[in-house]
Amino acid sequence: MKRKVAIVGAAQGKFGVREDASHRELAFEAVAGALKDAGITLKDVDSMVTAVAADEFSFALQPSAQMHDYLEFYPKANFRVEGACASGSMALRVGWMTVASGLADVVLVLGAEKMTEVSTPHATEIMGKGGDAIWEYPFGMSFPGYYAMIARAHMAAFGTTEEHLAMVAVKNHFYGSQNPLAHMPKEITLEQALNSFMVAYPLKLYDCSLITDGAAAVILASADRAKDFAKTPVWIEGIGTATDTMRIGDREKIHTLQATVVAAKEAYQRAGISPDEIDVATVHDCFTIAEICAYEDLGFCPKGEGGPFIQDRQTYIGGAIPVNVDGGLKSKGHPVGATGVAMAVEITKQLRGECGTRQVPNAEVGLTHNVGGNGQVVGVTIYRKD
Amino acid sequence: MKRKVAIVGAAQGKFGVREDASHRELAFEAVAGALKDAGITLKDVDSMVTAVAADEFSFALQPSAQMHDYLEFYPKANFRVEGACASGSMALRVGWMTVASGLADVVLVLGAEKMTEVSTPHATEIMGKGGDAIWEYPFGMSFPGYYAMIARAHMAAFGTTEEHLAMVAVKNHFYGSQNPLAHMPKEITLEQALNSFMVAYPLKLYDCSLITDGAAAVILASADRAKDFAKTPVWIEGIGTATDTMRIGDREKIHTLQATVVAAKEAYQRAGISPDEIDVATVHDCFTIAEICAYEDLGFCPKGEGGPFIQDRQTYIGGAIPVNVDGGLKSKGHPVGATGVAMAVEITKQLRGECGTRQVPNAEVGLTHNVGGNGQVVGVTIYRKD
Amino acid sequence: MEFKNFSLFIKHTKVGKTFAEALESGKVFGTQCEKCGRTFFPPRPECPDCLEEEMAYVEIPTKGTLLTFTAIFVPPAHYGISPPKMPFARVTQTPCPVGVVEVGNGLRVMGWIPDVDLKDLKVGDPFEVEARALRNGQLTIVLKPAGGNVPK
Amino acid sequence: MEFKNFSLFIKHTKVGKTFAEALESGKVFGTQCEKCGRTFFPPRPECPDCLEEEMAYVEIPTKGTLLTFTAIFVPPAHYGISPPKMPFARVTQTPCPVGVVEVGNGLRVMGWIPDVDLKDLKVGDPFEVEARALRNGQLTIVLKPAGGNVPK
Ligand SMILES: [Zn+2]
Ligand SMILES: [Zn+2]
Repeated sequence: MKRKVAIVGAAQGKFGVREDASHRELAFEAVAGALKDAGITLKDVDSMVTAVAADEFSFALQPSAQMHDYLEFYPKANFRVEGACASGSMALRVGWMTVASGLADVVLVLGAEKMTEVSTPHATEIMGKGGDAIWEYPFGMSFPGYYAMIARAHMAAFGTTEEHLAMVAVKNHFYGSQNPLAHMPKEITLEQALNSFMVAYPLKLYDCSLITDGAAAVILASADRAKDFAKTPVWIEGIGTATDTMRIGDREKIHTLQATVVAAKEAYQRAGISPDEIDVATVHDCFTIAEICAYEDLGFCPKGEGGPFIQDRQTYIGGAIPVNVDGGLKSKGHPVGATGVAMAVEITKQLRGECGTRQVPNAEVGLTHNVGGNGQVVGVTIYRKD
Repeated sequence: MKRKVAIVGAAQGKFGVREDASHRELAFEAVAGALKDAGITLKDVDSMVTAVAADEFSFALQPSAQMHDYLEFYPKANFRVEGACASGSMALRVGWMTVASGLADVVLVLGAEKMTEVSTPHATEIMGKGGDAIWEYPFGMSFPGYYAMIARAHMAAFGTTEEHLAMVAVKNHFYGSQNPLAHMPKEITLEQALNSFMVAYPLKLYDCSLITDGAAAVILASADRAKDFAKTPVWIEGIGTATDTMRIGDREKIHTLQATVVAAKEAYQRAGISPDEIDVATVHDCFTIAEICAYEDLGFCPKGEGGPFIQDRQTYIGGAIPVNVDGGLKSKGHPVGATGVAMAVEITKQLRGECGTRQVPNAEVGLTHNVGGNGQVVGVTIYRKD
Repeated sequence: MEFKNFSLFIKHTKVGKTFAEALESGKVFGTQCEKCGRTFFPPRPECPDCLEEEMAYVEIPTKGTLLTFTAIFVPPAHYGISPPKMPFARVTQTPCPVGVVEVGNGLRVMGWIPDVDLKDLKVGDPFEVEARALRNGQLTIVLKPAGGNVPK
Repeated sequence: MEFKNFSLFIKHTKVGKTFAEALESGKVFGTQCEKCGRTFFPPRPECPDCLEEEMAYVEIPTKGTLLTFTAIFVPPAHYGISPPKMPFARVTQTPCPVGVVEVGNGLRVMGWIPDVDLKDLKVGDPFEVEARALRNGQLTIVLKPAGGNVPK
């Protein structure tokens, strides 16, 4: 029934505090890069999907219209897909469906967010409303606050330590320092991480991802068309999507992102593989605790052993499974609507062997894991080199 | 390649200034109605898509998460689709793709907007940013303002009059008065319309749709499953989606919604029919001029003859093609994210023959036309009774 | 008082008035489905299992255990402080911890944890839930260590 | 001056500084692709046809015709008036019309139409585009009937 779908073009723009560029200008950089990567122009693209997380960041009722206008993609189809910080993966899912359902053969999936036009307290409010605006935001909950609650529960249940969290930050900054498109491409020490200022107890500055501007784009094609492009296709083998309760307190196990567990199960099943067959993964490390939960909830290590797993350097290149060797959200940055698409770009480039000093040798199967809010929606996608 | 997709359940909640209910409570009413209509529970639904137009109306970063949480639909998939006032039709498109691609067999498509928590000037700002926030909003442009510019261009090109516009309002209020779920279910006279206060020259109060709270839901099923439900399936025969420039001034012909022309052509082609085969239509009358443009751009009458077309009562029941006999956005109300889904509900009920005094006799083929912003994205969908 | 005294943003909800009035009178209300008996917190006017609006307001249990907590040092717009007006001065806000308590029946309640040092909080500790009307008109929920002497 | 003096919300864009400075000095800038020669208004730093950032700033033509117009009697938050403080009083704002002028090369320019009665405006009339710095610091664009004596 389903048609096979490949990624045939991929690019990420420079992430950072991009005071030099508007939302649409950031998008243009990424799309131009993806088109050049695929060796095509927009005339060859049939349809488009745009991921943007927040109207309030972009001062737009319909941010996707800015994009198809600025690219002069009209009159072809485009609209916005949103799943908070998982918007990019939801757009990838819709792009995949567009090809798989036969509506189009070549589809552009764009993710872009411009987060620094607003003040930091306002950005903190916008992200805080990623929780329940009625029943949680009145208690002053911020985005780091939700993950702090996950961290506290994880620590109580499994003995995870602040050092374990800091080790994730050190790894991701180590790899981010090798990624010229990263927001903060610099190494940090364990001491720096542990001594940084408190954001939401017990999460400190270096446990948190950044407020970042940026964009990323991929071009999808049907199996019939995938050979027509410049680069080797990377196939989307399995997509999983799952949801969880709005309120963090309502979850049976606060230390587990159940939507990750369910989405991963679906993705593995559709791809017909198990977690130990993954060669390289990008997981949603919006906070260091989130990466530790991801190790466990994706099945890379048993539940509760995420702390020792990073301590043993199992997620460095050369370990059991290299994770976030692009720097992750932590060091590469987290322009929320772009993040899921940027993960797909990284895995595409890893499977093609284009990642230089941070290339995972002989990577053939990759995984992206993208979380919306504090787990309300999760997308897991599995990719394989042709 | 494609799987056939049917609507097997449909419901709209009461539209209006719903100060009694929250966004999620409005959604619940519509979903409970659609489930009862289909004779199923949420356990029978595999996947969900939520249309909400504006974060700023709902004070939420991820309004769709409120919905799957409140319905306890987790851990099954749900995310948000947005195309401004066409969000509902874009969600219907994604719901269709979810079934057609084989990802799921039974899909809930929800549209909901809660517009009256914010003040009217703030609502006017939010909708005004449906135009270009950088290059148009600084000139004080409001949503009625954009359509006023379309009206002025239409009048200059074709001699369309303020009376023609008012006739659309009179028709839609006539039918809306027969729709108990309408926001303003009362008849108006031509004089009332012509003498109402100016909103954006030449559009007056009764040329404008309302600021409305409301929700609507449909349940889609694959052909294999469509027979399992309580009601006769209504088949989605063709979907068309197209876009246009962000800025109204950039369009070659300001009096034409080119995205409607292109989306309609695609929908007619996919359904294999021509405009004169449509028995009943809901078109996007966010303003009276928009309905006149829709007559023309959908091919119900030649370009420029929309004014005389309503003057001749061709869009009343008994005319060439009954349009918006549910009251339209004008009288039924326009909760922006819900509108496209509510249109699909109306056509489903018309094709089933459930519309009482405003039933179009022997309706077998229906059309919905849903515009985002002032034409930046348009969805046209064609339906046929089993 | 209005629901907005509790919710900050939202005025309109079917359960707001009753919930706010209960908070004002010192009670935390949930709802219970009159068909299937299931209880809900936060309160809601319809049962997602029965798809019906036959609900009664009930006081939720107040005794439970602390599931998790935090304290937000970098708060969102509504709870931040302004920069100091005095040159070279520094302003520091000590945040009030926030936690989630499980009170039985699967009900979880978020609330402020005033007058307790962050370092003294432990997941699993016995806690009590209490409605509270603040002097500034805000209605809210506080969580107190069980048996502790927390001044009002 | 900053681009935000023109744009209200947006500070960050590759073309903002040059565009705002041009407005301040009485010029309306577009951009032109150095590869294919296509001109753009609003200005943009890259050509969507060539996918390159090789653009030069150019003054756009200022003479053209009025394509459409309106006047917004119910304005959005930024342009509304406050309710009167005097009891029983009424406050009325007469809005300034807004229009779109085509200046050739397919370029369309939105701007205010000050000091002209709404009833005197006609689609197709000859118009001129002018940069304007307002007393309150706002930078904007005005559209003037060609040959008309519109006071500054
Ligand atoms: Zn029940
Ligand atoms: Zn060029």
